[in-house]
Formats: sequence, structure tokens, C-alpha cells
Amino acid sequence: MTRLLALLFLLLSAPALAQGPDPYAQLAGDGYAEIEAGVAGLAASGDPRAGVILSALSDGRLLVRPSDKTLLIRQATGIVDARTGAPAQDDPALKPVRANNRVRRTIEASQGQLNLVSLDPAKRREAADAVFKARDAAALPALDTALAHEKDAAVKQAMTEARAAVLLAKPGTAEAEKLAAIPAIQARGDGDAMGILRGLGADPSEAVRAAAARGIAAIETRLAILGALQNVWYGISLGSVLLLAAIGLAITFGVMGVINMAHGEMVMLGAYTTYLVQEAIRTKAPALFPWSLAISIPCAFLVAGLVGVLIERFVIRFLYGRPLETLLATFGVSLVLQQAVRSIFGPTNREVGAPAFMSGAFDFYGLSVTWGRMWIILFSMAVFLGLLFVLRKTSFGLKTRAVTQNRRMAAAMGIRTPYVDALTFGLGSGIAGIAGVALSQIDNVSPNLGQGYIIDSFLVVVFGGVGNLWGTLVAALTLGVVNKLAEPYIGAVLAKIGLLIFIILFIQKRPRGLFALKGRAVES
Amino acid sequence: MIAWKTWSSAAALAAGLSLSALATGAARAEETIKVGILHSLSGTMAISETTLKDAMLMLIAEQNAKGGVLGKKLEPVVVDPASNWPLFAEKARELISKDKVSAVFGCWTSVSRKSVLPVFKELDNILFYPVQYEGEESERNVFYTGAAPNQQAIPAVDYLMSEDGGGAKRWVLEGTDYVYPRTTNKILEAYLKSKGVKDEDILINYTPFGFSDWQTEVSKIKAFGSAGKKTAVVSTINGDANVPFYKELGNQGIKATDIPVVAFSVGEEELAGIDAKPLVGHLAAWNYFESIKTPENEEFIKKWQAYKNNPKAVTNDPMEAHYIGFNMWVKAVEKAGTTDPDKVIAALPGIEQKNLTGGTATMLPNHHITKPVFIGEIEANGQFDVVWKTDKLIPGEAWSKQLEGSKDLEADWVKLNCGNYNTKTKKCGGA
Amino acid sequence: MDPPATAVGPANKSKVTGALLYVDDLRVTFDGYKALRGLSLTLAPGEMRAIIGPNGAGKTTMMDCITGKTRPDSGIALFDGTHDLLALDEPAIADLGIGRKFQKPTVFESHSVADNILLALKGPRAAAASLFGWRNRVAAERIDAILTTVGLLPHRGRPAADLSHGQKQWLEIGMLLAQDPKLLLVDEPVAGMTDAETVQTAELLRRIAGDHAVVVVEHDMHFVRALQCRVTCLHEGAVLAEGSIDAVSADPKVVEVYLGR
Amino acid sequence: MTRLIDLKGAIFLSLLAAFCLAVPVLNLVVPEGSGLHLPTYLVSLFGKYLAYALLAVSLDLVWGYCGILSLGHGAFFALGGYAMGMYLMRQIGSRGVYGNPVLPDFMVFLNYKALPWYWYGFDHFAFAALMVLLVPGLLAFLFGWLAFRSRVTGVYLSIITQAMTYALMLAFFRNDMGLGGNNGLTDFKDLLGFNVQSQNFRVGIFVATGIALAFGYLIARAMTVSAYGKILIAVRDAESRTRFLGYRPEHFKTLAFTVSAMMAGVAGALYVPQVGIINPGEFAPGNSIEAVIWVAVGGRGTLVGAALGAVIVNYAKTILTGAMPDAWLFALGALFVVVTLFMPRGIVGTLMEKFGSRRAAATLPPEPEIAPKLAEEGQGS
Repeated sequence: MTRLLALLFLLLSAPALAQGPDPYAQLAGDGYAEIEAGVAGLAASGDPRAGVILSALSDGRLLVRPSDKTLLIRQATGIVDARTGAPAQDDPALKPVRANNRVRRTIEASQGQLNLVSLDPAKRREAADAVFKARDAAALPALDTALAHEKDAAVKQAMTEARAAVLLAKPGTAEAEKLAAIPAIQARGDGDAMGILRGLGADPSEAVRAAAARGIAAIETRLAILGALQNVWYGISLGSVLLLAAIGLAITFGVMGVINMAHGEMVMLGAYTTYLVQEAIRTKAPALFPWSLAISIPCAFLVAGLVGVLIERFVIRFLYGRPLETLLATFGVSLVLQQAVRSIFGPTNREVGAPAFMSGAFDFYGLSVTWGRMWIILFSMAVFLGLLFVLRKTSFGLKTRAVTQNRRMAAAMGIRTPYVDALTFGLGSGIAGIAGVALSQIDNVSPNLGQGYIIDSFLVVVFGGVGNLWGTLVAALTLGVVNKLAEPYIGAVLAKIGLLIFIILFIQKRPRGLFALKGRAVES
Repeated sequence: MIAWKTWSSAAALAAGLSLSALATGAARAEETIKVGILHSLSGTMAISETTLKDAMLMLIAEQNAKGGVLGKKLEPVVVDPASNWPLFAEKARELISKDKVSAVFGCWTSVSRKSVLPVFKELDNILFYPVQYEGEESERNVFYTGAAPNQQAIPAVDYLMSEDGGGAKRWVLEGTDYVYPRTTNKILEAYLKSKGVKDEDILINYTPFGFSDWQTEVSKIKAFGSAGKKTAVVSTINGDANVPFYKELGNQGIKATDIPVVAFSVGEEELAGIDAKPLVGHLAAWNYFESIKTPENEEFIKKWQAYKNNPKAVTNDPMEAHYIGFNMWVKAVEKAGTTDPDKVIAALPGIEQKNLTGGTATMLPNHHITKPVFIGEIEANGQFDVVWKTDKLIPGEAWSKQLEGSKDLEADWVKLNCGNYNTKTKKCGGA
Repeated sequence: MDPPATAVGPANKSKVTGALLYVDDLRVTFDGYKALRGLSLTLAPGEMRAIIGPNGAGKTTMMDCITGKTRPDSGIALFDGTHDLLALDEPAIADLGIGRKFQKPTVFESHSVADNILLALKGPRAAAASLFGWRNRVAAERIDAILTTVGLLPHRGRPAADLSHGQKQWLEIGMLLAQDPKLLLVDEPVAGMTDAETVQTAELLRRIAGDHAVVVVEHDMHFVRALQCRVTCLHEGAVLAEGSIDAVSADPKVVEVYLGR
Repeated sequence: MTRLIDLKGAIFLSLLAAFCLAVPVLNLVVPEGSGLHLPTYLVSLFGKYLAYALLAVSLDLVWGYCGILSLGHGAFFALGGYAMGMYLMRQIGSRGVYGNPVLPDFMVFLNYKALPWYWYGFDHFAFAALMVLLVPGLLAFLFGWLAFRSRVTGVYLSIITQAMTYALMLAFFRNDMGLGGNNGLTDFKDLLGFNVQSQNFRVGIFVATGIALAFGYLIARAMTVSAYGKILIAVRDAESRTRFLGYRPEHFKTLAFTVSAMMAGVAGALYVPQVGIINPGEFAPGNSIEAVIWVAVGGRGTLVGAALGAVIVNYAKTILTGAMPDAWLFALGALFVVVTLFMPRGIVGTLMEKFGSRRAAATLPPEPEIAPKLAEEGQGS
């Protein structure tokens, strides 16, 4: 009876598929090829359980009982039979059905077909994209049906593109149909579209070839412009990382004149604090995980700031007026801090997770913008403005500037200079710690983390002009953008070398950086 | 004046003390058998090498619990070459000359191995080198327990070309700019071309050590991969740079189903430092995976986690290489009845040791070993799901057949007593 | 005072003015702050001139411009009627025969008093030459003579760092003498000196004038009076008044500047 | 007048001479079984210390006497080392693993067809020796001429010297440079016909390094006690004052910087055959900072102190990396902090201050003025 029903289904909904082997049996099979065939079969069969089973498979929740090759699904409520949905016995012998990339690709394509009629527009959009990628001719009828009912313009466009892609890939499509499909692909205008049009280079029809060539030319122009913009964006993103790394140094080095070689280690401490905060959240309050970075920011500031205050009190305060010796002492401190972290946390990387809002990318008029980078850019700007505010508008900032400009006079006016020194150094270190929170998202959280940024940080501060926060900002962004614009042409290494030589020569031209303060006082 | 005298005599005394401090130690009687461990515990390589030091300490402790070797206890001598290549040579010299070790287990990077090579040759001692490397070398004093390119790179490419692997037609060879990726990519390029892959379908790119801003490179890969043909990335990116690379892959939404990345330097240890969820499905080719279920492996993992006192401690491929190498050395010493390096070197070829992953490794006359090759897909928990393995063990080739300069070379320390015998000219010593 | 109309090039060897120092319409701006606003000054050979003015009047900036430390935005500065000072850097200007003493005494603290003078003595200045050979006995006699003049002979062998503030001032004046310049620019030479020392310094400067032209910048009116020379009063980067000390100090504009508005 | 060889110099030179005599005797003459025998590996180790000491002396010449805190001296050291390494590579000839008579091994497996032009001439020792001096010297001359002429001083100068060595490191890491990339140059066979592994060679090059150190010291000392040296110190203490006296500080500084770089190059050239490898890691900015620390520990502005500091710190490193491999960085880091805090004049400087004359103590240079402070306004008066 069921068999008959299944046959009926097949005849009704899956015209492409003739009666084939049982997909359930194939899914329970051994080889990936067999499992893949099962996935395709199941999707094409129109079986109402197909969606549930496929998503279970892609999540690793589809199980097989080795004794009788029955498929089961692990759900939150317990084990159910895959075929019927009826509850079933749990069994330690159950083994997950394995998926590799090939299987997962087929699942994605199949889910695409199944989800074309989903109620959720986002899902439909995703499904259309999956079909676009898979270009499976079997999806065409479903696509046509879905397209006829689609109301959402964006989804509709995605479906049109998918349909065009399928048509162009399918052998035996009529010339007229192809010519009608090409503009839809051309309008898409990305690398994938270009790939499809390139595939038409060997088309028998001259008209199709010509249309494809025009399409390719149009896309190439568009991509060239987008590529340049994309590089600028990457540059700003790199610049924001440089800014984050350097901005704390702009305080400890730029304002206080301490050549703080342990600055990178402050960044590292910030990153490790993030790790600890996330660990605590994972074990104690998993629900807070999306907020873990926000929670880490004040923690990292405090930890790094506190260490900074300690360094200032125990080492640096004896060295004011001997800036080059601060270099030596803080280099020693950096060795100690690195080894301390290595002893406590081990030499290997620590995992810092990315909250959902930090991962993925979105499309901005053809530019692919990753969320993580965008947040880092916004974050670095916020830190910069915050710091500017503290130094310019608060009484602490006023005292800091007073002390760094004229220690004796400030002391005479009743400012407790040791207190201000310690807090200023703590502020710079704390800012470095905050940078560590952001850098934990894009780099290794290891004892060597700080080493990678220290030289760049110094160069940024010096290039921008010591003691000038705006200079630091402009320098970081300039270096980032120039680096990224040069990178595609001469490669990452030469771009970096070129930049270093540029800075060396630039300093000859303007020995005090981009935004040097002029005047008699600074020259003596 | 008097003060100056005091000072100079103090200096002389200090110099004298230091001389004697350095020179002693040689004279002590040999109650134990000393084994040198030469792995960086600080600097950039500490991240990878520290675990190997611990693994060796565990293996030695275990052997001692079994009664040691030749009735004597083994005594590990640990030094820190601090990721500094000249220091590797200096420390190797110290281990052999001052501490009189019977064998050294150590090095990770090729340059550290190259740096210590002359020392081992000169002082005639044994080095067990546990890391996959670029090949093109076979030395009498070195035993290579890691993979040669034919035991890792070529099987991985074969897999990706197969239908199971996705039938890749277009290739990105992305590597850190140093000798291992350079050589591996040269070999792979030649191999791919021999399989009919065209020039325009191969993109080779190098980045510096510790590279952290991958935006441009990843978008380049993305663009290269959207040309219509199935694309795969072969990554020989070195340690530190991997984490930001994978993070960027995840950020730019490159999924393994679109463009799979197969890596030769990313193992359980490296994955422990990243959130693996966005990486599910990306691949690694190794000769060992922690997830492989064999009784030997399960026991090894249990012991390791107990030794580290950390239930989350992971094992990896170079650790297994040390496991195999160490046990081979023990067997060879027992076979030779002495720790004399010359005798042990002669005894080693032919020694067999069970792999942790099944099968038996054999030390070959070219001082490389036979190994199974596994391809694993990254799982969300940072482990690997083995999706493919060779049906038999693959013998390590010291000299690549794909490279112009080495295709006629052969290494055989048993019959030919030569590491670079030229089969064309029938002479030892290269071309 | 007729300003030269033509620019002074190297080809133009003839003197365009008989003045030793001719400065006209110097303008300097620091980050929007106008330090000099059209300052003009003429000094005859061997003349002594005192320059006074409140803080911020541009006294030191003027010296900076003459000695090549600061490049003015516009203006003319001629030395000896032939040399365009604005085109030269400090060593070249020093070579022409302009010596300078800083407001804060600047001596080589690690060197002995005698070595300080030795380094200042007229002679070749090339690096390569200095590697070989040391100055001869004639130099030693000259050093002693200068040290006698500035009263530091007993301190000959002491490190300059050990000298008192006033002694350092004198040492620096001694160094100027050793340079044997045509023009000495002396910035606040008696700051931190006792009254007796001030008197001695005034005497010393008077003795120097005649052989050398001297420009003295000073706040101390008693000292300026003791110099018995022409006085120029600067205010806000330009000349406010010029004349004898009595004439200038009686000038209502000067009084207003000094006593406040 | 200051003599060429003062008391501390005499002590230093005689100690060095004694050391250079004792080591060969203890190694070559005393039989191996004897308790007094010095193992060959220690000879090379001491040779390495002496090469570092020469580097430290060269650094002290510019930092101690001229106020140029170079954070890039490791670059000159490495360049000298590379010049020597290239000669040693060419000496391998057909004994490489591929047996190519012209191309070094790394070129063979990177498919080089012919020797790059900049390798020409390095098969002759005299040429290589010339390059050991010329390459670092030329770079230093160019760099110094540019930087000192534009009056780049203090921290700015330090940072750009660091940028220089960093850029060179990145460049040398590139395999396309044709200098062996990350692996650098290694597997040397012989130098001037002597096997570099042999005991006699090791003793010989140790003595040669000792002699080079003595010469380096004497050259630096001669420079600093001459009129030139007095002007150099004057430049260090009050650069603008010298300018108003008619001196051109940039000439004095460039000369010192160039001589110092050449000295560092020689140190590198002597270092390479003893450690058996040269690679881009030597350009790492950390190495240069470490060299500065040797000078600081020993006492800057004393030359002898610089040499002593290099030996002491490296000796401590050797002992500590073996004795406490997991914690030696704590000890080293603490040493740097303690020395800067409690012995700002370094070991020799402190001893001189305590026992020597006031005169000697006064030679401690003042710190150059640090960069401008935030929002400082210019003002005329």
C-alpha cells in the first residue's frame, strides 16, 4: 500500500525521477556516493519527511541502527523513526550517518528545492541561492512554480537569477531562452555570474556567445570598480586594527614619553581576559554569550590598566626623564609578561568565540562587508573618540596634560603628579587591553599576540606625530589603505616593505611625523 | 687603584667559575641513558613545540616504568632553543658534547633541522625529526618520522580530484613563504600539470610568517573560485597565520561546500585555538588523527590526558611521530645491545612499530617510515572526521619524483650507504 | 636706511649695505601664532646693541632666524652686506662669523672647561680632519688666555657639568670668544647671576664690543643700562622703539607695554 | 690628554689576550680526559660571545658616544653575516646534496637556472671580505646621511632604524630574494680551505674573533679619544650647540654610524662560520634590542662595558636556557629591569663611579630630550 502511495507521489511530483532504489536504504549505506544518492532520491521523491531528515543529516542527528539499517532521528524530545516520525528506542549502538562535503553539497541543493516554497522569505532566498549554485535542472519545475507565486521582489530576483543559471547550464536549452536568461545573469554582476557567462564561450550559437561576451565585459568593469572600493574598505579595516593597536601607545609613548615595549603584552592581556570572561560565561551563564565581548571590554580595561599601574609604580616611575632606558626596562617587563602568560595558560592558542553578530558578511551594493570587521572599525572609532574626550574634556585629561607638559609647575599647583602618572599609564595600558578584546576576534590568542603589533604600533605613532592623537588616527588609516591598495599588485610582503621604506623616507622629510607641532618649545 | 684590582680579580674569578661550570658534567659516570629533547619552549615556535617536549617526557617516563632500556633508566635532558635557529645548533652541540645524550628528539621547522644537521654529522649522533616536511633530504644521522610530501600532499590532492572529494578542477596553492610550502607547491604544481590541470587553473600565492590580515588574500581566493569550475585550496600556511586565515574564511562566508581548503599544517592543536563551527567540512591531511578509533590510540589519548592532567588535552600527528620514533629507537637500542649511535643507526632500518592508527610503520633504508594517509574533515568540536584513507601504508620518499633536480636521486643507507645516490650517473653525491 | 631693492645672489659680490647685520621685514608664524610681524634691525660693525621687550616680543625668534635655526616666512637678513643668512644653515652661518649664546647656558657638560673652549676655537671643522691630529700648543695658550678673560682659569680641568650657573654663562661667553666671530648674539647672559657677577659680565661685554659687534637680549634693566649702548625695544614681533636707554625707557609706548594696559 | 689605552682598557685587553691564549691551550694541548680540557663546543660558544661583544662595542660607539640609539644594528651584523655566508655557500661547490657545482642546494630545488648576479664574486674570499665591510657600511652611510642630515634624532631615529631592520627581515624572508628565504644559508663546508667543522678551525676562528674584538675596541677607542671623539661627545650632549659653533653634526654622526656598521658587519661575518647558519631571523628587531641591552648592562659609553655586557648576558642565557628551560625568560627579563633601575650606568659604569674618578663618572651621557608632549604650544618671547 505504502509502496503504491509512494509511486503515486513519484508520478505526481517528481517527473524526472523514475522508480529507483529506496533512498532510505541508500542513506543507511556505507559509502558517501550511496548516501549522496539517497539524499538526492529522497529530495526528489517528494516524501513529506524529506525536509526533516535532510536537516537532521546535515546537523549530524540522523542515526542508523547497524543491526537492521533503520534510520532514526535524534530530536530534543528523544529518538524517533525517520520514516514515520514515531518514537523509537535509544540504543548505544546507533551510529550517525556521516556526511562529507559532497553529501553536504547535495543536501544544500536539495534543501534548496524543498525550501523554495517555505513561508520564510529568508529561507526562500537561501533556497534560490542554493539552486543558483547547484544549477540542477531537476529544480526547474519547482522553481517555475515558486516564481509564479513569489511576491517578495528580492526573492523573486534571486529566483529569476537561479532560473537563468539553471537554464544556461542545462543542455538543450533553446537559443532564445538562453538569450533571455543572459541579461538576468549579467544584472547579478558578480564573480559567479561571470563564471556562468564564461561557460557559454563554447556555445554553438553565435548570438549567445556575443551576448555572453558583452555580459562578461560589463561585469568586468563593474568588478574592477568594486575591487578598488573593496580594497579601500579592507584598508580602512586594517587601519582600524592598527589604530586600535597603536592608540594605547599614543598615550604611554606619545603623551608620557615612555617607550613602552610591553605595550603589545597589554594587548595580549586584554585578549586573554576576553578568553577568561568567555570561559566563565560558557560554564556559568551560557545565555550571556552574545554579550561576552561587551562584558570583556571593561574587564580587559581593568586588568591591563591595573598591570599598567603596577608597571608604572614599580618600574617606570624611577625612569622619568630617561626615556631610552624605559625601552630597556619595559622590554624586560614584556619578556616576563609573555613567559608568565605562557606558564599560566600554556603556549598554545586559546579559543575566543565570535558572537553571532560578529560573524558573517552582508552585501552593500556589491561590496562584501564582513560584520566582524565592521564592528571593529566602529569600535576603534568609538575608542578613539572616547579617549579624545577623556583627554580634552575631563579634569583628569587636563591634569594629565599639565603633568606631562610641566611636571614641576603642575606639582606646584597642587596636582598629585605621581597619582596622575600612574593613572595615565594605566589609561594607556587599559586602552591597549581594550584593543586586545577586538584583536582576539581576528588573531591568535597566544603569548606572542603582542609581538605582532608592537613595531607597527610604534610606526603608526611616529608617522602620525608623537603626542598627537589625530595624527595617530590619520597615520593608521593612511598606512592601512595604502598597504591594502598596494597588496593586490605587489603582494603582501612587498607592500609591507614598501610601506616601511616609505615611512623611513617620510621621517627624513618631516622628522617629527605627519602632524608635528611647530614652534620653538618643541624644537629645543 | 686598589678598587680596580679588586674588580679585575673578581672578573677573573667569575670567568674561571663559568669555565668550570660549563666544562663539568662531561666526566660523570653513565648511570643512566640520556635522551635529548630539543624543542622550543619560548619564542614563536613554542606554540607547537612545547607539547612535543611534554609528549617525549611522558614517553620516557612510561619506558622507565617498564624498566628502562638495557636495564638502565632513561634520563631526559630538556633545553630551550627559544625558536632561534643558531641556538638550535648550539644547544644540539651542548646536548651531545656536554650532556652526552644517546639520541635527540627535536626540531619542528625545517630551518632548525638544517641548522643542527652539521652538528649531528660532525659529532655523530641521532636526531629523530617528527614533523611533516618538504623532503629533498636524507641524512645518515637523521630519522624522519614525519611525512614526506608523497605521504601527505599528493594523496590529499588525489582525494580532492576524486568524485568523493568534489572533483576539483581549479587549484589555489596558498602558503607561507618558506621552504616547505615552496617545495610542496612545486611538487604539487608539477603533479597537477601531469594530471592535465592547465596553468590558468592554478593560483600560487605566498604570504609572510605570522600574517594576520587575510582580507585581500581570501577575497582573491573567492574571486578565483567563482570562475565556474570546482575550486579547492591547498594550504601550507604555517601555524600562527592559520587562525586569522580561517577566521577570515568564515567571515567571508567561504564554506567547505563551496571551496574546500585542505591544510597540511593544521591539526587538533591548532583547532583548539579557534571556534571550529564555521570551518566544518574543511580538510586536513595527516598520518594521524585523534579521532581515529583504535585501542592503541585510545590508550595513548587516555595516558596523555592523564599526564597533562587535562581531560581536554588533544593529541596530534607529530606526537604520534615521536611515539613511533621513540619506540623504534628503544627497539633499535635493544637490538644493537648498546646506545652507541653508529650501531643504533645501523640497527634502525627495518625496525617495525605499530602505528596508533592501525598498521605497522617500518623504518626504511632512506630513514623515512611507512605511513598511512588520512583525510579528515573538520568537525564542529575541533576534531576531524576521517573521510578517506589510503588502503595501504605509503613509504616515505626522500627525493621527490616530481622535481627536476631530484628525480634521479635515491637514498639508501643500508645497501648504498648514501643519501643522494644518482641512479643515472651511478654515483653518490648528487648530479 | 634705504632698503636694497635687488635680491642678493651669489653672483652679486658687492656689498649692498655697509651694515654688518641688516634685517628687514622678518615674518614668522608658528601654528597660526605670529611670532615676528615685520621686524627690521640694522647693526654697524663693532656696534653693541641691547634688545629688550616683554615675553613673547620675538627676541629669541629673531635670533633663531639670524642663526639659521628658524626659517622665516618672508623677509631679508643680510650679513656683512653680501651673505643672505636666510639661505644658509647654522654651521654655515657660524662659519661666516656669527656666534650665539643661548638663553639657557648650553655647554658640553661631559667635557672639561678647557675642552669646551678648545672645541669652539677657530679652525677646521671637517669630521675627517678631526680624526687625525689634535690641536697644538698654540691652542693651549689661547685657551688659557680666554679662560683668564672669563675668569675660569682655575677651573680649567673640571668637567663643565660641575660649574655653577653663572660660571656656565661665562664659559659660554668664553666659547663665543674662542670662535672669534664678527657678531655675537647673546641671549640673557646674566639670568641667575649675582649682582656682582652681573656687573662683571657687563664689563666683559663692553670690552668685547669694538672688536666684535654684539647683540644682547636682556630683561635686566640695570644690566642694560650698564652696557651703555643703543637699545631696541621689541613688542609683538616688531620694533616698538629704538634709541638710548633713557630715550627708550621714557617712551610712552614702551612704558605702556611694560606696565600693562 | 686621554690616553689610547687607559686602565680599564689595559685590563680588558690583557684579559682578552689571556682568554685567547688559554682557550686554545686548554682545548688543543690539554688531553681530552683531563679535567682541565675544554670541549670544542665551548670554544665555538666563546667565539660566539666574542662576536657579540664586537657587535656590542660597535653599538656603544654610536649610542654611548654619539647618542644614536640604533635599534637596527642587528641588520648590519646580519648583512656582514650574509656576505660571509654567501662565500661559504660558494665554497661548498659540488658537495651539496644535488651536487650542482655552481648553484647552492636551495637554488636547485627552487628551480633556479643560473646564479643571480649579486652572487657573482662571492667565490673569492677577498671579494666577500670586502662586501662584509662595504654592504653594511654603504647602507649605514646612506641611512645615516639621510637621517642625520634631516636631523632625525632620539626616539624617531630609534624607531626608523627598527623599521629598517624589520623591512630587511621581511625582504630576506622572501624566497624570491635568492638568499635562501627562511632557511637562510647553512651546511657550510670550508673557509679558505679549512674545514669549518674541524677542531683546529674552531680554535682558529675563535682566536681571530678575539683579535677582531681587540682591533674593534682599539679603533673605537682611538676614535673616541681623538679630537673627533670630543666633538662626537659634544654632539651627543648638545647637538645644536655644535652647530652654532660651525660643526656639521651630521658628518660626525654619519662617519661614526658607518664605521660602527662596518664593525658590526665584521662581527656578523665572524659569527656565521662559528654557528654554522645565517638566516633572516638575525634581522629580527628583538635581536637588535637585545644588543642594546648588552651595552646597557655592561655600561654604555665605556666600550669595555659593552663587550663585557654582551658576554655576561649571553653567558647567562646559555646557562639559563639549559638549567631552567621553562623559566629563563623570567630571569632574563628581571635582569634587564633590575639593571636599568639599580645600575643605570651598567656594570662598568657603576664600578667606575664607585672606585674611579669623578671625571670618569661625568662621562655618563645625559638622555636626549624626548619627543614633544601633547598639545604643547610654540611660543616666541
